Amino acid sequence: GCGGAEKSGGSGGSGGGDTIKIGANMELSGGVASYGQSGVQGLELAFEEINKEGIDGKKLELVKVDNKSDAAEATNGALKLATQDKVAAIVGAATSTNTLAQVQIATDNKLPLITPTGTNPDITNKGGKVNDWVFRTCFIDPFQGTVAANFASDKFKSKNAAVFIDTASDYSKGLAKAFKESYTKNGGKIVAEEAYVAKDTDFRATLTRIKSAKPDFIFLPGYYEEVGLIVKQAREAGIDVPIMGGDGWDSPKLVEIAGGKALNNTFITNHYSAADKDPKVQDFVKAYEAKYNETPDGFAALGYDTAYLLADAIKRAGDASPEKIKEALAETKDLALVSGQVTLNEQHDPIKPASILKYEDGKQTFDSKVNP
Amino acid sequence: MELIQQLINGISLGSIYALIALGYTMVYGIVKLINFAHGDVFMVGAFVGFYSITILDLTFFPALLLTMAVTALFGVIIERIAYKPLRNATRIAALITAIGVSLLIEYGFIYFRGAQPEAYPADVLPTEKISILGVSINSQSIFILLTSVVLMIILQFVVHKTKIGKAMRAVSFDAEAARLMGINVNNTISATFAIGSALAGAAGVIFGIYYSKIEPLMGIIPGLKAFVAAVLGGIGIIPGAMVGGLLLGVVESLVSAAGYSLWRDAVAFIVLILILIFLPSGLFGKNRREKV
Amino acid sequence: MANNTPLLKVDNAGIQFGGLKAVSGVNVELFPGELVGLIGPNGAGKTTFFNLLTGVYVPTEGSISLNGERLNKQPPFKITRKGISRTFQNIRLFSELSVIDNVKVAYHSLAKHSIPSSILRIPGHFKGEQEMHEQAVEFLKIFNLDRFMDEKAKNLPYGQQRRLEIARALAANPKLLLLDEPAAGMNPQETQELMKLIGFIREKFNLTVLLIEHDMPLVMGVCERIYVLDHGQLIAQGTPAEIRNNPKVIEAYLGEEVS
Amino acid sequence: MTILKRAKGFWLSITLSIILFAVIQFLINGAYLNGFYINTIFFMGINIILAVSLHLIIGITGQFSIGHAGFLAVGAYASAIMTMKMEQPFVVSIIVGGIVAAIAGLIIGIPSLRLKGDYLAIATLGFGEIVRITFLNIDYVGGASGMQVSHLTTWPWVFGCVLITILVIRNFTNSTHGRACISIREDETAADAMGINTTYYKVIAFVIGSFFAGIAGSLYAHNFYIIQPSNFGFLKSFDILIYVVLGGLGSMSGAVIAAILLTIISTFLQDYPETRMVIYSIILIVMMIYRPQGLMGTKEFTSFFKKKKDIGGGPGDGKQHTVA
Amino acid sequence: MLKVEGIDVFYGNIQAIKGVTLEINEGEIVTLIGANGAGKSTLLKTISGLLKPKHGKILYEGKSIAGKAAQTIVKQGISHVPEGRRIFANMTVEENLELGAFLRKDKAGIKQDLDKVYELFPRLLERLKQQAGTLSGGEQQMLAMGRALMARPRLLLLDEPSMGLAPLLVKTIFRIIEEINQTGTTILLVEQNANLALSIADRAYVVETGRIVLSGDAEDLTASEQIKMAYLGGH
Ligand SMILES: Nc1ncnc2c1ncn2[C@@H]1O[C@H](COP(=O)(O)OP(=O)(O)OP(=O)(O)O)[C@@H](O)[C@H]1O
Ligand SMILES: Nc1ncnc2c1ncn2[C@@H]1O[C@H](COP(=O)(O)OP(=O)(O)OP(=O)(O)O)[C@@H](O)[C@H]1O
Ligand SMILES: [Mg+2]
Ligand SMILES: [Mg+2]
Repeated sequence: GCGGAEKSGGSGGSGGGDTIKIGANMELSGGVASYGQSGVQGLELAFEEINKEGIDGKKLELVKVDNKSDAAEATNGALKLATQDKVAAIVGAATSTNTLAQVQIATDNKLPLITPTGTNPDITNKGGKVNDWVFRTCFIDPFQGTVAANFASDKFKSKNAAVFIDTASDYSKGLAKAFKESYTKNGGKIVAEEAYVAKDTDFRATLTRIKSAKPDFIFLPGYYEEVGLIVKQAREAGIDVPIMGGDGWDSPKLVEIAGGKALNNTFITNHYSAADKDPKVQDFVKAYEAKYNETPDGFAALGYDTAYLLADAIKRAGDASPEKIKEALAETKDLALVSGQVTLNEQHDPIKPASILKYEDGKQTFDSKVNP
Repeated sequence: MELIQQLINGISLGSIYALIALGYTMVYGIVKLINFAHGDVFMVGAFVGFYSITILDLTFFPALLLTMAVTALFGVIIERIAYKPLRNATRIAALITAIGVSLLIEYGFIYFRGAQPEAYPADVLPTEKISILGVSINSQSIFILLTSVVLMIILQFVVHKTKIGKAMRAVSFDAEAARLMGINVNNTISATFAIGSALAGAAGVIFGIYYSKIEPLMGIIPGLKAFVAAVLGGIGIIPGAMVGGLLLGVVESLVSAAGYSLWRDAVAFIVLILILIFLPSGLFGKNRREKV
Repeated sequence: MANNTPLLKVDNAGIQFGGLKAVSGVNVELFPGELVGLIGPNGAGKTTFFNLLTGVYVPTEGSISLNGERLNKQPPFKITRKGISRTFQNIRLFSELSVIDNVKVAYHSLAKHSIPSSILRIPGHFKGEQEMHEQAVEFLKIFNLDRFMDEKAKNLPYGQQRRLEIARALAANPKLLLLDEPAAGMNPQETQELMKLIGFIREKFNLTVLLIEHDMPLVMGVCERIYVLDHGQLIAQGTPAEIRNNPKVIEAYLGEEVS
Repeated sequence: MTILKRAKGFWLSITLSIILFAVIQFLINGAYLNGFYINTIFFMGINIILAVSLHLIIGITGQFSIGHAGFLAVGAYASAIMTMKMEQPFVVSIIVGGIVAAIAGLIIGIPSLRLKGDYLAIATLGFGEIVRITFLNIDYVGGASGMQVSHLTTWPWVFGCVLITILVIRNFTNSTHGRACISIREDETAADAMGINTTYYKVIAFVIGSFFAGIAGSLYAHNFYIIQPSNFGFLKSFDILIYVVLGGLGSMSGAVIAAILLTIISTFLQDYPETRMVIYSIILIVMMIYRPQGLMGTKEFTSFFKKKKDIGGGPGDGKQHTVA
Repeated sequence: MLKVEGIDVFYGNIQAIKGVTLEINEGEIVTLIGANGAGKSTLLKTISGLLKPKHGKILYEGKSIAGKAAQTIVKQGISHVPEGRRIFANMTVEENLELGAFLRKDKAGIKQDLDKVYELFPRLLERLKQQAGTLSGGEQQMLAMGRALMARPRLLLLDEPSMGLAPLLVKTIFRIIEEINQTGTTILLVEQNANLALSIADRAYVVETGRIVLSGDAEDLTASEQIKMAYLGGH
């Protein structure tokens, strides 16, 4: 092969000038483009707001790369942001795998990497060792799964649960694992364990199987696109038992896809609810709707929060060098975000309370709050 | 009982595949082009239907007809711009263009409206849950099955009995000889694309109503499945696409029913390969040895 | 024809397509060095008979043997390697390959260098390729095609393509050469040249030739014996003179007189 | 005579390659190239290997295979298991990656003996999907989440593998064995009638092609930190197919040039994340409309320098035309 | 009836026809003879609109048809039976014949012409429902001619109708060509079998490498030594 692309490296460093470059390495095309796009929209909205005042007179500049929902492209994109654009920090990616593909590059190039929605524990912590440069804004999986299991056992006295997971998603698998552990510890039995892959549309065959296992509760940790279809088809198949999921459900689209009636008797754990009366949440939802003409989903909310998490760290660091930002990020404490009060623990994972929400005729209603 | 329920699940899934595969196999049979953009025309149809129902406030049938008209036109435009210049190129070159067109439709669509899904309103077509002896059938799936059977019959009739159908088959077999019969080759091919794309559009609307969720990349997998169904039944053979689609649906359902839902597509492909090994031109393809 | 053991012996051979008996109960014997014609109406099964001999179709009845060795169910490439080579009714050259490469392909089965030797480019490869090249040039010279050596086969004029097909068939080193309507589409002038060429190569390569043709002057002019097929069955065989006057042949094939 | 001349050309290209190798190595050592460019060059190398290996199957032998990502996946996973689970050195993992993929090629080569054209295409596509789904369901390699792999791919490895791939496939093609494969592409019945063991050569083409796809898989796995089944879907196969067709079916240099060009375009488009796929697809369509025969047609790069043509030429007979 | 004046036809950069001029009168049988690749088929394709001439005029009944689309030319009464028959092998005999009348709307006339075709070719009537691809070579040639006649042409272009046919069939086909001519159809016939062609033709043109090198009455040309040597096999 012959090279032809060797230009000399990009100009401009992260420290100089009056802008701070932040990279976003997200899924803008490919299989899970909708997740990445929501995340970026959240980020962009937050950047706009932050830049109204700036941070110590500096503005944030977002440099986006598209990783095509592909790990190889994510590596490539991270390298571009690190060595070409010389950003001060990278936000990304929306999914765990594409985040994992960037961890080593962030570490090698000494750049903070924050994933808004990558929930795999390995991202921040590999083999018992914390990844110094890597942070996240979302829950890690075990918490939500445990909350759901306890809810099933306590509220419904459920003894025979079914679990239906998205195998393409670490998030879904992580939640399910925690659910199963706590649920069996509570004395329940998992009577059916089924799986699907993101982007499937027809779940009737598997639901028929679940139905014949006669569960009294179904745990369905997945994202709203499939969950909506599953709940709809489950109700059509005559499965009337309570169904519960996590924050991946949270989107007004869920109600549109499944229909309000099908969603009756379903529950989710969430750190945020678009219906939440909290003014912080309401302001965000309004601003988002005004800018994009759609209601934000969880990916958008966490993208938005990630921008504020970063801005807060830069402000506290008083200096936009990656090293300082990293140190400040690790010390994040009681930061009020749309998704709740966030404190990063020593694993670089946020600790925040969860709410349990219930769907009633297409509306989310508050059920209860659980602290970690 | 569960087995019967699963067979019914499979048939309703399969009739969706069949619906998409009908237009696919027609274009494929006549134009000899693997039109990878067919799945994307299907997607466009789903969105056109969605907008005509939600924005234009149309009811089901007008929305369906409008969609079919729009996608027919869309198909013809695609053909004229992207495929016509490649009439004399190799098939594989045309295939690459089709892949390009497919990507362009998907990402052009995402560029203009984002990748987020949309949901069809629930009340476009009445849904009735029919239960017989513990087996439940959704009235919509009966509707879909009937629609695909009717479309299959119409299509078969059009291609085999009408003048335009004969012109299509003549062009497909030998375009130059067809010109000597006085057939306008360009118009005939456009008509083929128009019919195929209208069918894809119709499938899109029906899919949208049945599953409610639509999104810009929704055409990829059904498009692939329809291609598989078309090949399984024998390229260009209209009843073959129908049977191929149903078979695919049933196989997938039975695999899921056995608890191997994650292996579903793999098993479907294994069945496909095995069938092809024994019937190298598909289920209904005439296994005609090349005359030397 | 001094030799009395047949080179090719076809015993009751036949094939059926669906309900159609394209060839049935055909007995043919060819002796070394003979030039034999095979004629018959369109659709009589002549080409199909060639396909049976070369393994393109597997006979549903009867047997075919070459030098006493049964050929039934052998794949075509093995039959070719045993010594039957052919041309096609519709020219089937490797159209994107050069003229000389077309010939080299046929010579392939005689090549001695292996895939590893070619990949590693050890001397065996060069020796093998060189030998092949020389042989191929040899064949092309005989057919006066060497001037087109590096031209793509599809760019040759029609008549030359027909000749190249024969050259290619010869390069496979056959004992029996099957020619399927080599003169089709040629004008009488070209046909005469072809006639001479066929005679020449038979002598030079010591071949047995079986020839399908509708051009009666050609067939009657060069063949020593003729078989006549009709509806898949042999209806006559004999010398050109016998065939010319056979009433069955006249009725089925020739019409009142031969032009 | 001709041998001497060929040998001269051979040594010239070897010298050029060594210079290219040294220059890039120097740029990397001296940190003149940033990580992004280095990575792009590696990616280019991997794509070249993929393109050239598929070129042997489609461009030379005429077997319409659109499941090449399956072989890439097999090589990637096999080699990753070698280094990550068996603690073998990288070189062993590369070889194992190639061999395991070659075995997969042998298996998929078998249906190809009965199937032709589009029927073969869908079977190979199905094979690629079966491979992907199989890895999806094996927890040992991380299932859908994928498998984390150390970064071991370096410039000498990439360069060496590209060079070997090109040499082996070029040497194979420019020999009687390559001609046998081309004759199958041109007219299988006639090839058979000329004494070519078509079965054998079709399988050989699949085996060699998939062997190198497996090598590419090893480099791929050890370059991108993580592999997951979704990296190897049918869209990846299409990417490889595009290199081969866009370069010019039957032209190895075309495949190489297209792989380089499209990698560069794709990298360049990183700067336009929202429109990159739109631009990419338009480029693809426009290129095909204006050069349906591919960038190089059926020519080889070398044919611009010497009078005598390399054997090759692409499939392009009337039988393959679409009406559309 | 048809006048071709100084046409040049190219395939890409290759010129296949170089300034050809010829003329066909109503009711004639005119034959074109010449070696392989002389350009005979190219000339027919140009007249029937499959190819466009780069220069020159083609006048049919006084009107220019050069460069017009094939379907317009068929409509005006020129039918072309191409080299190699080119029947639609995947369709039945009947469908092939129907396609021949593709542009016509007069049901009664079509019926009438069908009967006429069956009268000329009784074999086709026997095999109406058979797939055309399974016909024998001679039957396929009959079908190709019958199909062309269904357009009710006034000028019929025939490209090598005897190619690959058994001697008996060649005779039949030539007899039919004469019959067709006698019912009032003008014929332009391309043949390798020059002896036979000249025997039924009124006039002939000799084509060599894209040019007309000789023309005249069929009888005169048959007698010409030059023609005998080059095209009639020298005896
Ligand atoms: N693969 C096939 N499938 C079905 N029928 C076939 C096949 N090959 C040949 N036939 C039929 O077998 C018969 C004999 O055909 P064949 O080609 O051998 O005739 P032929 O004697 O060579 O005629 P021609 O002189 O026209 O070439 C025909 O009726 C033909 O249609
Ligand atoms: N599609 C084509 N592309 C390029 N050249 C062509 C094409 N068709 C014909 N030619 C060339 O044009 C010339 C005239 O060909 P044409 O087919 O008209 O000859 P012909 O007199 O009909 O010969 P034949 O007796 O073989 O039918 C030949 O040199 C031929 O190679
Ligand atoms: Mg024959
Ligand atoms: Mg001709």
